[in-house]
Amino acid sequence: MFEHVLSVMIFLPIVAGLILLLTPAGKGIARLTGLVISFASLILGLDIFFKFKEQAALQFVENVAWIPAWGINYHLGLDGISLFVLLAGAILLPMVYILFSTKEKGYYANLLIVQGAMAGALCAADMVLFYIFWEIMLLPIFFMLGLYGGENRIKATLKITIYTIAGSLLMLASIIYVGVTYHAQFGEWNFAISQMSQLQLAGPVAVLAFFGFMIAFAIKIPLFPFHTWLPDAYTEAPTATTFVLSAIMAKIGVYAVIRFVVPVFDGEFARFALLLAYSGVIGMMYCGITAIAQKDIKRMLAFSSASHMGIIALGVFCLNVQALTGSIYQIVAHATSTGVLFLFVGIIEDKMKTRQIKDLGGIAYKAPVFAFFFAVAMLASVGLPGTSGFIGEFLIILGAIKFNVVIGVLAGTTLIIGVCYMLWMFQRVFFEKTNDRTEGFTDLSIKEGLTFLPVIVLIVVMGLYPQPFLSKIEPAAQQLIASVTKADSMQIAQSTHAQQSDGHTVEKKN
Amino acid sequence: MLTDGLFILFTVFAVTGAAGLVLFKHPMNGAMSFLVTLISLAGLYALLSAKLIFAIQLMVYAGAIMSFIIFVIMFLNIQEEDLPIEEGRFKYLIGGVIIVAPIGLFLSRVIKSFPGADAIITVEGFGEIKEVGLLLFREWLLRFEIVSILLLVSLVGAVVLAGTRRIAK
Amino acid sequence: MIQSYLTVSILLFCIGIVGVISRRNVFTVFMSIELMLNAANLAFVTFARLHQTMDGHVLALIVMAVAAAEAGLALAVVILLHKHKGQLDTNVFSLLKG
Amino acid sequence: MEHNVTFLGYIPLLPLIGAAVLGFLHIGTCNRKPLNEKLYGLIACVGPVLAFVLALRVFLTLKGMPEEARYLSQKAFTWFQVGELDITMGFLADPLSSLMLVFVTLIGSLIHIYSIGYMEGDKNIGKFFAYLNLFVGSMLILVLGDNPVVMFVGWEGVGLCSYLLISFYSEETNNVLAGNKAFIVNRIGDLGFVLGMAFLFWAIGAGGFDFFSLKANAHSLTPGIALAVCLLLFVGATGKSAQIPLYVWLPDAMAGPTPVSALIHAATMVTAGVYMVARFSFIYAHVPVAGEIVAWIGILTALLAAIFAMFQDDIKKILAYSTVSQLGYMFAGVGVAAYSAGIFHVFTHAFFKALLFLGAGAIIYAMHHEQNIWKMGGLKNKMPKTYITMLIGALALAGCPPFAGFFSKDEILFSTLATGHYGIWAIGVLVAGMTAFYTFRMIFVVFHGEPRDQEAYDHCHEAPAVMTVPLIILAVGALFAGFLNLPAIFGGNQLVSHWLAPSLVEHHPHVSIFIEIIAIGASVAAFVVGIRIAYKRFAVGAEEPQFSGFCKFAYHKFYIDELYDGVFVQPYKKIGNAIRKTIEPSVTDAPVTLASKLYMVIGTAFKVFQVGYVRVYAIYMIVGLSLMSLLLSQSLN
Repeated sequence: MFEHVLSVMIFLPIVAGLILLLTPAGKGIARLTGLVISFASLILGLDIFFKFKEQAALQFVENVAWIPAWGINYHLGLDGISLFVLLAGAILLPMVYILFSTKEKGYYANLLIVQGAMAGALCAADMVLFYIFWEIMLLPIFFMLGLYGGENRIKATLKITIYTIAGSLLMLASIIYVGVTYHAQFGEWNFAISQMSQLQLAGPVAVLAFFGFMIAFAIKIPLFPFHTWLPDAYTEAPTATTFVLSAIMAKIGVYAVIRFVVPVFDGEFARFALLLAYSGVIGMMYCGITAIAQKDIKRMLAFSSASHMGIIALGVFCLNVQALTGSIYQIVAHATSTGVLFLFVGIIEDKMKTRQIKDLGGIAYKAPVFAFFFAVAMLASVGLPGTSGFIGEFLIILGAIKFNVVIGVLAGTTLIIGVCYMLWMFQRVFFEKTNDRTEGFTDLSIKEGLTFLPVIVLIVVMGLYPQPFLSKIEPAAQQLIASVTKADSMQIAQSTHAQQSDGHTVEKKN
Repeated sequence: MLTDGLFILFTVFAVTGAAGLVLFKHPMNGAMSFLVTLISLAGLYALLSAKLIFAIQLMVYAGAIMSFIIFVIMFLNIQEEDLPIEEGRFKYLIGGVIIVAPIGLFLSRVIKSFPGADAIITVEGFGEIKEVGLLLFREWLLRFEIVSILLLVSLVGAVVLAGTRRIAK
Repeated sequence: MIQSYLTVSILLFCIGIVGVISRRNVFTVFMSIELMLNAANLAFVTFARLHQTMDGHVLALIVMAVAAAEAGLALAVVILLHKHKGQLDTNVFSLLKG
Repeated sequence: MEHNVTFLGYIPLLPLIGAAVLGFLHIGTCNRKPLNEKLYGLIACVGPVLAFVLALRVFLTLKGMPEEARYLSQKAFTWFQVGELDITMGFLADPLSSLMLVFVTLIGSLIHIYSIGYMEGDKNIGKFFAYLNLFVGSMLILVLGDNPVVMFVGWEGVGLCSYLLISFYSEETNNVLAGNKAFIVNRIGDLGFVLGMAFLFWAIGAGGFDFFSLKANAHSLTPGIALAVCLLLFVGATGKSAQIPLYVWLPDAMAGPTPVSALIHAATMVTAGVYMVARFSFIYAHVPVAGEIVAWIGILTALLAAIFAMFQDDIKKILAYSTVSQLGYMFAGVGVAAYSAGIFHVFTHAFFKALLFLGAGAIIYAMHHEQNIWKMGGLKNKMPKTYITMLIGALALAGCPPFAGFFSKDEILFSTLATGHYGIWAIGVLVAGMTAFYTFRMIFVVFHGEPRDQEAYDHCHEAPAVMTVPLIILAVGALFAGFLNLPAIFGGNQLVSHWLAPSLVEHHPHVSIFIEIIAIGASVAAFVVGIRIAYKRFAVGAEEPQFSGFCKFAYHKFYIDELYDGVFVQPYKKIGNAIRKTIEPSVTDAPVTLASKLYMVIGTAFKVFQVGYVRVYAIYMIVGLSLMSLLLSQSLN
């Protein structure tokens, strides 16, 4: 269609959001603007999806010099990995504007800005550009959480601020280190990600820089033990913010690991993969077990989300193409299922004025459509075959077994842990007897039903016919794995005479 | 030799006056002592061939500002019992001297690096009203105007601060 | 010669500092500040002589104007404080306490 | 003969479409004006019946093929393909799956018809039939899957339906809890299945992951991996087929409507584990140790469940434990590599156990949802058709020759004896006696003697034809199904075993006829002894007994449910609560709390300097200047 499609996807929402904030527009206009622009993004996203070729290389590239003295470029591009995260956001965000029609102007404006910034972070092919979008992405979240959140919003905002700022600064330091190293090795300034894989990084500083990146992304994902901001933030944030945080922003953390850490720090990544994998799998189990004890549905879903993010991150750390592909697939699957679940909880909260599980019950009799949709999303989230959740989880477990048997078996327990808390919650909210409060629960209106229907259908379609998606992901995943295993074998070759006992190197069975 | 003699004279007066300012308990005495310093400084300016500054120092500083200060002191009609009780005044002063001494020593060591010789005046009309005026209104015009705004602001500020009660009535 | 004038300037300046930090009488403190300004003026004029330019004189003029403005404001504040507290002790005014 | 066909996919698809249609109709109308119940029943029956017709077609097509090339397959589409992993959504019909196919669709159809009568008047009948159709579809996917992953889809699908149907009466907390229990326990098994698949894939999956390729490559498995795969898959089987230690969900699953218990929890779903082990016989045949473990766990489950069944007083619970016990037999059979015997028992068991459950359903229906056998009695006069059919079922279950159960059970016991597993055989014979005992305890208490609850007895009536006709059809099956695999000693030629032979990897040991006679004699003797004790104790005027000692212990099922609750469930919840109450706020929050505390401490420390006197601030400044001067003087020289 036209060549600056990515820039349009980034800046259309940002500019619209800023204009809304600066002008005295009313709520209605703000919502309408958001709706129109998010639909425009959706159409652009679908257009990109269908034009996307099944290759590993970056596509839709835009590259303009920005700060030439430092080699910083306005460099955008998409590959199979970022495409799906971008698409998930484009598909899911219009729902927010349709479903939540009575919010403040700033709510919609911030949502627009965050949408554009997320697209920017996903498309950025330059580290500095990525960092800038990464930071912009956080600002609207602070405002939405701090202004429109629940009772303990200030505490939650403070917590997320401390955490993410700490992470961001570490990442900035690491970016600068990488840039300086590039300058030292190649004699010119450059921050393009594609160039960084040529770097020879070694020594303790490289390890520090690696952990700088990893901690920043681990906070965002969030990986155990950096997850503590998540329950508070997810619970206190207004529904749309929780939705954005869980469905897309957390995924950008995983995406960033794949995009930045894996190619640049291939050696370090392979060395610490086992440690990180344990972190992912322990986080999965820990958050899953914690979820069962929660009394608030939203908080329970927050822990559930963290639990799933642990398994998604694990897929990245397993260093094989099945797990990595599964991980990226699961990103989209989880975005749809958990995102929709958070929206459902938002609807329950709007209707019942409570999120406490004990105050609910018997909703299924009053609202069969709602219960059916909720059940489909829930089953996708627990990975039932035939829904989108299964493909990703299966591939990740398969890859994890290859990577390390213990990790694989532990990762498999997600099958059990997930159903425990989900079914118990479903029982207490949707089954059992109705009470005075839920007696008045009304089913989804036709508008709401039609809003959710495409996503529910997508969940099932992605479970039954995932191949069109997988074939777009796989080439990029293959390329990444090839680069890591190459570095890995190089490292092994180097360490043959020096130290054989480096237990962190990947255990290979094939 | 006359200039040297005058220099020593003015210096002694200036320093003594300054010391008096710090040492006298009553501000009125201090103000009088400070006046001596200001006049001596005017003398020093004259010795440095700064004719305009000499005049302004005498008229504006020693004349206007000091009389303003003295006027306020007298206006407040300060009695002995109104004064703050400064029991250990001299102890504090000695402490102050000890703290400040390194600064003075350091600065005096810096000065040693300057040329010690008498700077002979080569510029035509150095320090004359006309020359300084030309400089002031040509190269320093903008800053001069800013100072005038500052004065205006302080005027308004003073009125607002000190005149609150009257305006309120 | 230049060194001698600068030495005088330093001496006056240091006396000014001592006055500011060891006295509690508002007027004395205020006049000590004026003393420091004058010491600076002397340095300006001395350097003007050293460099054979009259910019130092202009600066001295400006300093005097600022001193006048400061005197106007500061005395207004002193009057106000005296009205409020009936005191001239700087230790009475501790609004900045954390 | 062409192997690739296009109609296999329709077999599961038809019930699934039925489920979708019913589901939409139900959701669309349930809170407004409900549709006619008969309409739901009619739509529901279409899918399974058509599937049955197709299944027969498959069966006949296979029959017309040469014995060694009997298979049909359909590769619908590439499901997912990543790296060397290539999973096709494909279906496979070979003798093994065609046998399963025929009886699943047959019994499924019968139970659908029966349900029209049983579920009459329930306002959620649409939902019920939707789930039931979904179940049949999933079960057919399980049976037809041409690779383990497709099989797993059905595997989990039937688990989901089981959950939905157990908690069908979802207003009662206990029913939903039973459903949760079933799903979660099944999930534990599914973990084993997934892990088994993963191991299998990384060992030999690169050459193709469908059953044909796996069978061809099975010889290259190392013994260790093969054992691991077998045991992990068997964990899956114990979950689905209710074996030790994961059998606990099945008795609770009786909370669902009775047709569900008959279809899912007796005839079809629970036998999926046996089917799966038979399906993977090409691996199990390589690892005798795995077979030993399977057989021992099977026979111990059979013993344990039989003990429990002897002391139950809920008619459905008796049948549930009996199912667990019979499943144990089947595993004992497949464990000693007598796969066709195990599958044959699956086949016959489906008839007589479905018959017994449906009969029990008819009684419960007639007694207005009374399930305690000690509230019944003398019902044979009121419900003669039910009585006769249930008696046939009971005789088949108890192993009375020449009913179906006798031949299949005897085949298993004979195989254990023939392969030298005397311990298993001895327990098997013991369990056969116990089976006869508890089955006839139930029959005598329910149908014979005097009515114990006169009022209920008076209101009791025979079930309508829509319920009794399926009973009669199943009774015919229970009577004659056994003859399909008549062993040579009775002049038969083991039709089923020969039919299944191409799908399985098994060796028939040649043993003397003497051993065969011993096996048959012991089985018959056990049956006679069991039924005799039951007759003596319960035929006339037995009252609800009070248990003590071991009996009480067995009546409470050895407190195993309580044990699991105490060892797994409660600690799990406790850990969760502990994390929520203590670890989350105090441990993982520590970095944030510490950071804020640190700032507070530093702030408070610096607050000391903020005395508020401007003079003091000036002093700070001057002191700093002074120190700087000192420092700078050093460098001035």
